[in-house]
Amino acid sequence: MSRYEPAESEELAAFRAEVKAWIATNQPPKPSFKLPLSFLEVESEEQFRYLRAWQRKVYEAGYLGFDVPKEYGGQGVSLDKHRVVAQELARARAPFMVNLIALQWAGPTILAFGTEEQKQRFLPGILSADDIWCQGFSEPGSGSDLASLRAVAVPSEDGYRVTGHKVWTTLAHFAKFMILMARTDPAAGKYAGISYFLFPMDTPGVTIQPLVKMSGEGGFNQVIFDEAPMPKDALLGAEGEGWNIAMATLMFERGAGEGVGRERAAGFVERAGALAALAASTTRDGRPVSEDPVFRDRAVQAWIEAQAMALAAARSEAPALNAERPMALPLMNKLVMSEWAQRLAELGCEVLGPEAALWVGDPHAPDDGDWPRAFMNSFGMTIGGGTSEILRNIIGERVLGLPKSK
Amino acid sequence: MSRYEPAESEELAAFRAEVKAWIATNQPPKPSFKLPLSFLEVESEEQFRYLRAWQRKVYEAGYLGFDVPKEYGGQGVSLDKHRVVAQELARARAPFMVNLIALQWAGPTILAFGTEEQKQRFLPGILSADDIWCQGFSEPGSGSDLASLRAVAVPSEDGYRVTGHKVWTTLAHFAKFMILMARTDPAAGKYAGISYFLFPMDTPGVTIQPLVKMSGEGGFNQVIFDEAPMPKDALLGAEGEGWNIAMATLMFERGAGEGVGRERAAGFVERAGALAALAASTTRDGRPVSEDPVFRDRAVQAWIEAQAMALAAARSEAPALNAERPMALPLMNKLVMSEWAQRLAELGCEVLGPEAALWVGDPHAPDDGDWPRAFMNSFGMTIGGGTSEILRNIIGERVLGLPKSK
Amino acid sequence: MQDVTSLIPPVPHAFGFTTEHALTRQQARRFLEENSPREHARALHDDRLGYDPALYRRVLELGWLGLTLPESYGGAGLDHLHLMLLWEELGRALTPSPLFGALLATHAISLSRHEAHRGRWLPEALSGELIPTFAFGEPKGAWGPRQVSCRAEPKDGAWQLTGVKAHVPFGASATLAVVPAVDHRGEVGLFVLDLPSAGVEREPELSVDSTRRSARLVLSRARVPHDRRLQGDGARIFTQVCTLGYAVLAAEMVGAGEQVLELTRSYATTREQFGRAIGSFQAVKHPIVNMLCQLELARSLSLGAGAALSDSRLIDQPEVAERAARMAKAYGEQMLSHAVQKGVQLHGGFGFTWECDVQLYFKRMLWTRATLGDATHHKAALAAALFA
Amino acid sequence: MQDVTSLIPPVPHAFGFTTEHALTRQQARRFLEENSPREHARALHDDRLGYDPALYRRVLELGWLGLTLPESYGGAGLDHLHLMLLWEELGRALTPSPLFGALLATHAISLSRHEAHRGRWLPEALSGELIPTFAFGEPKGAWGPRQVSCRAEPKDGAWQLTGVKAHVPFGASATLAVVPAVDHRGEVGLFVLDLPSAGVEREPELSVDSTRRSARLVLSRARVPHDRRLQGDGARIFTQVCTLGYAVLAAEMVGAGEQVLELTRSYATTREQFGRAIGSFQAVKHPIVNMLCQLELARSLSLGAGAALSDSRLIDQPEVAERAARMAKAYGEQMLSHAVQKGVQLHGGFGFTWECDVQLYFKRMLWTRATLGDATHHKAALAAALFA
Repeated sequence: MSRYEPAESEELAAFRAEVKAWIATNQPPKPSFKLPLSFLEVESEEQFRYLRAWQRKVYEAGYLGFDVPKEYGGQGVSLDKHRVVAQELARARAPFMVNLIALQWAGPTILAFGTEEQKQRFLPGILSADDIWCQGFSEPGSGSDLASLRAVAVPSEDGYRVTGHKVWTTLAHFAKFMILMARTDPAAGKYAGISYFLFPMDTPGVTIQPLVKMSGEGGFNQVIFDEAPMPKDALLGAEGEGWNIAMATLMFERGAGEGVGRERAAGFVERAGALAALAASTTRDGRPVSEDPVFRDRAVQAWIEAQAMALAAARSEAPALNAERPMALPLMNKLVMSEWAQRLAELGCEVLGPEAALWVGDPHAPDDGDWPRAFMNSFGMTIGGGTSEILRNIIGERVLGLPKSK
Repeated sequence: MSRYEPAESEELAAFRAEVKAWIATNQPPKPSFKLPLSFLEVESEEQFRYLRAWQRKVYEAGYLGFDVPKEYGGQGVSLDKHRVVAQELARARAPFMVNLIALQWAGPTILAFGTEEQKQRFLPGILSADDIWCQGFSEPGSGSDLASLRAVAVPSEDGYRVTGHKVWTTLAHFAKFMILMARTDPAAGKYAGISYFLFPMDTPGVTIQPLVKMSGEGGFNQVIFDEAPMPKDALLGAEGEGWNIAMATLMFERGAGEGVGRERAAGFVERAGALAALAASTTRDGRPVSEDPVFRDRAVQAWIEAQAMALAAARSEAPALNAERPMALPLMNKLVMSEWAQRLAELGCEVLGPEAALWVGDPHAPDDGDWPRAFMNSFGMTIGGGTSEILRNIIGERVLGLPKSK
Repeated sequence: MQDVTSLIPPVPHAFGFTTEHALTRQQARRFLEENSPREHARALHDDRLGYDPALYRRVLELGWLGLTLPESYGGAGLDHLHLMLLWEELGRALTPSPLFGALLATHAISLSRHEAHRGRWLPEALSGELIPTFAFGEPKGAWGPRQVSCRAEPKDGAWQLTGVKAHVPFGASATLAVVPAVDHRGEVGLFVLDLPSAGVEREPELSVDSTRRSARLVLSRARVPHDRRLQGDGARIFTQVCTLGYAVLAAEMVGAGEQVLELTRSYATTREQFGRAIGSFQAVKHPIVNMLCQLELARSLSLGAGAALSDSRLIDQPEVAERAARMAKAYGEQMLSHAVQKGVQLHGGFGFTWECDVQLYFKRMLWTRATLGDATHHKAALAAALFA
Repeated sequence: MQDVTSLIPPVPHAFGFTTEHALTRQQARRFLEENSPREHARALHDDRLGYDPALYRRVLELGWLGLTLPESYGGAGLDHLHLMLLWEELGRALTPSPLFGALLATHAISLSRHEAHRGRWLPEALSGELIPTFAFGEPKGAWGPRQVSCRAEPKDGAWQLTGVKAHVPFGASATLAVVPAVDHRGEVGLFVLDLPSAGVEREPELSVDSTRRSARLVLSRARVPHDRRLQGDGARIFTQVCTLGYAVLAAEMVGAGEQVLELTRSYATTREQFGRAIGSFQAVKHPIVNMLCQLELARSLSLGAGAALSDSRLIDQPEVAERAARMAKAYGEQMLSHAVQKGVQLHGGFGFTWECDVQLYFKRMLWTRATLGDATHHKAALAAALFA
């Protein structure tokens, strides 16, 4: 099998070697406890401490924040280096960055809409993982119909008081701040009355109740606000501009951030490889699964699609290649990737055959039950941050100009 | 491979033997011209004559009309015999019944809603194929939204005068009668103003223009009415009841007629077998396609689904097995079957590989190009008689009680 | 050309459904609604045993284990359509119980040519004196008569079993296991092993579906008296046990699919977004309709498998019923996999919580797909018939 | 573990897209919009030749056949990203022309080690003096270097070709064919055959896609002078020709998919039912969005194949570009098959008429799937790399 080694600039190749070596030396050993598969399921204090320490270490080594200018604690923007670090971390199967909501959603939003003071104040703590962030958008009655949210921020003498109920709040139990959507003008229209806040969580009037996922894991919560005070400068942008800012956050969440697509897609190609490896080491009907043509066909399908996503991410870098529909790739990213990841996880379970009946913690469960666990958790991605159904509406209307669904 | 021979009553077994023998003697030789794949594409006079003669012959032999009482020209109702005839005709690959719109849609509707005089008058000619029927429901602006139709039947001294425009009118160019939906009371509501007629086609003011299908075949038309006269007794049921009667016709069209499901599904099992045979006789990449596990997997899938449809048809006969959702099977019949047939035809094309590029008439085209032709024509079934999309609405609302789509 | 229609039996008119069948179904549904609501399954999630022995005794009193077994052994002597209807209800209720393993074990015993075997163990299993199970699986994904690596050696007038059995249903609490093993002549035998027993270590497994407990049995020269090997062709009996397993799992999946459809239908009818019930959106409505269509086809195949299993004309052609049962299991899995995934998805944020009942069926789907062969496996086996 | 990321090359930043590429695309689109609207393809449906020679000459003048060939032979010496962009436009316009066969043939000739071959036939093909084609297929579904059964025997200082070539693009009107045949040593050679020629019978085929004519060449000791066998490893050249074929067909399918998307989008925006544009129904909107997503992924793969074909670092590893091209063809087919089927369906009654343009792309899809291997074929080939 002929292999292809990418030719990189000398500088980048040297940087890659440096990163690789650093990871080899500094990657923490597997802990004695079970780690979550993603930032969405960080549940226990010990998981959190382990992951926070790792992010801090990567940051302190100078490998985090190549998408953030130096004046805000970043490394200065270099998407190439950003990509190299992401690739090498993925290849080493190093732990993920726990403060992802801050790094990929809240941070870019603050960078785009924050005052100079807000950027100075919030961005460094995001990179170092000193300040963990969570997201307060969804409410029990406002999921897909986000703009129907009812939480209110009522002006008070020294700021606002927040009353309301948020759900599916990942990392709320460890978060110092929340990006919060709340209504400042209930009399204004559905959208116009919404404002966007950088809400400090260590304040009275906030109750955090953990929720449990179908996999039995925690990591998300409901957060109830009862006249919780918030300073004036928690406001991001102007009052009443919250909907537009939130849409920007959702774009980042859905993978429109520069380089995010390439980073994620590179991980997908790796995962297609992991599936192939799993098949080679798993027996069914007395043969390696990797010899079964029906499975091979499906694994190759996943590989092709992963490759297509990686190439699509590269295409995003060439505006002229997307001039006719510039929003197509950014908006379809999350939809396509989350559904792919779901199929891949299911395919992993199918590879395992009888062994897929063994759950996390069983000593004989392949990969410690991570395949069925990943399959269950995959629904967090096809539902959270806009369901696949809602995304199809958005793409149909905003990218293709199809008439609004009534 | 062990085979299973169904044990039948002696009477039925004898009948089967008789039918089989009759077919063997009487089945007409393949004509020199190309026959259509279904009644939907009967285009030329020679095709029509050949097919009409065959239906008449079957009728005169006493093998048609086991679902019609004797007093209306039928054989007296015997669903078992009906099924036996259908099975044996399918096995012998005998030509189809050309007057299908009349036999399966118009006939049962007349039987259910007609006056005694209408039944006496119309049913015998349907069975003998003396009277060919077509259906005038759809209009250019009223496809899925059938109830928005605009054709009008205005009362005149001796009946009505029809003005309007119908499309996709299969067999109109050979038809003596049309089941026609037209508005008798434009002032009444969308549904209440519609009446149902048994319209005689040999009348002035009717213009028939042939349409061409994507396969290049004809068989359907548009029919334009310009104050075309129609007698009073062309009305079926009462004025304003047309919508309900039309819904009954559509139920028959979609396969809810007694025995129709079993008959069609039995044909599907045969077609899954034909696909398997095709694969066994086709080579790809130097091997019989039937040895390719990926194809085998897909062919077996089609076989299982055909078997499931056949069993579902049998279940339809046991009301107690469907008590909770009596309308589920009748309403899903056409949806499931038409989509299955489409996939099967596409699968046939895929089996053919490079040879699928050869079209009807090429001397080397396998099965004379019938696979790509069947694939193209299959859209007539997923669109005509209610698109798959409309059927999913109907099933969701009428069977599952889901709220109406707005 | 392959005459495909003769590979699978046509069913009798209206499936031969009688008022007796309606009674079986009604009795099962009522009993389970009253005694095994879904909270029952949830309550046993952390239970050591994983089922309620008192409920299991009542189930035995209702005759559900012996439904198709001869009356002479305490069975009800009914046809397999009854069995399919019962297991559909069990699948809907998700009732945790050792019934599945016990059904396979008693079916194996009922096929033994030795009257003493049947006469002894069947009444004991049907009365609950014994809780039997069947060890169809081994590690590394092996299961079924062609993948037995456990060995049975004759020693001092008894058999000594050595090997590992995996995924044994309720194997940690069962009191008897029918254990397939290859003897010194290379033939598969079915050995009736008391549990616990010297030379048998039982390691409870952590199952993805807590309502379906399982265990690993590590056998080290476990002793089985000579007269406790079932009489007859062990591989053939094993095959027939698997066929029954495919069929009841198919029926269970139909029941599970029915319940997921109902949960999702009901949520879509009541949950509002954008000022209207979400079920009015085609993006929600149409997938639910697809669930329904697949469900009704799966049910038809499941009932068809029941009819084939009881068809007396097929008594010497067990492979015909096997084909029908494989079809039902293969398609049932595809149906249920689609149903639970759409079920979770269409419940939105609530859908992937512990609280939403769809997850219980999601896990049952994963367990069932993993057990006795998945759709790909069965389709490959069916291809051998279609392309013979 | 298999290091999958190294099996396919990463692409350069922004695909190395330049203003020159933008120009190629713009020029092609404008020219085809003006000179090859879809009525052009329709008008040629019953034409004997199946293409417009005047238009083909203009296409040659624009340099489209020699886009990637060296300037010394009259080519433009551009990279393969240009080629992909051009063929996407050709696929959108459905332009009937012998360009596809000519491209494969000239590519084969350009790979001959014999300068005289290149220097003679390439300029003649690029100027239109010759209309070359490539005979990749044979009857019974055979195609490609491993399935050549046509024989080449040396006789009197020449080669005698015997066998049947099927599906030869525009084979009835081409004036030169590159014909693979197995020689007396069992090696695949590529023979340059004048058309018409003694010993060659040409039977026009009826193609499912009237814009892609084809013919069967029946060779009975057809004579090819000794010096008209391309120099080099014939099987290897044939393989590389196929790779180029996968890539341009993939690009074509992207263009076709783009047009089907636009036709369907536009119809859904204007056609009203129930008092509103049908595109506002999710049952219509969401499939169109799925078309878009698949189209953008297919386009990414197609451009990726173009980048790989021109990657100078891969010059000695043609199998890397081959993999990229196979991926593009496999996925492109799936995309287009979905697009044309949904395209017909969502156009309703109008959709299955001759009048609706979607049918033209439907037929192109059937032809393209049938040509140079379908998705299942290419995935099986890719599996050999993934599971190496």
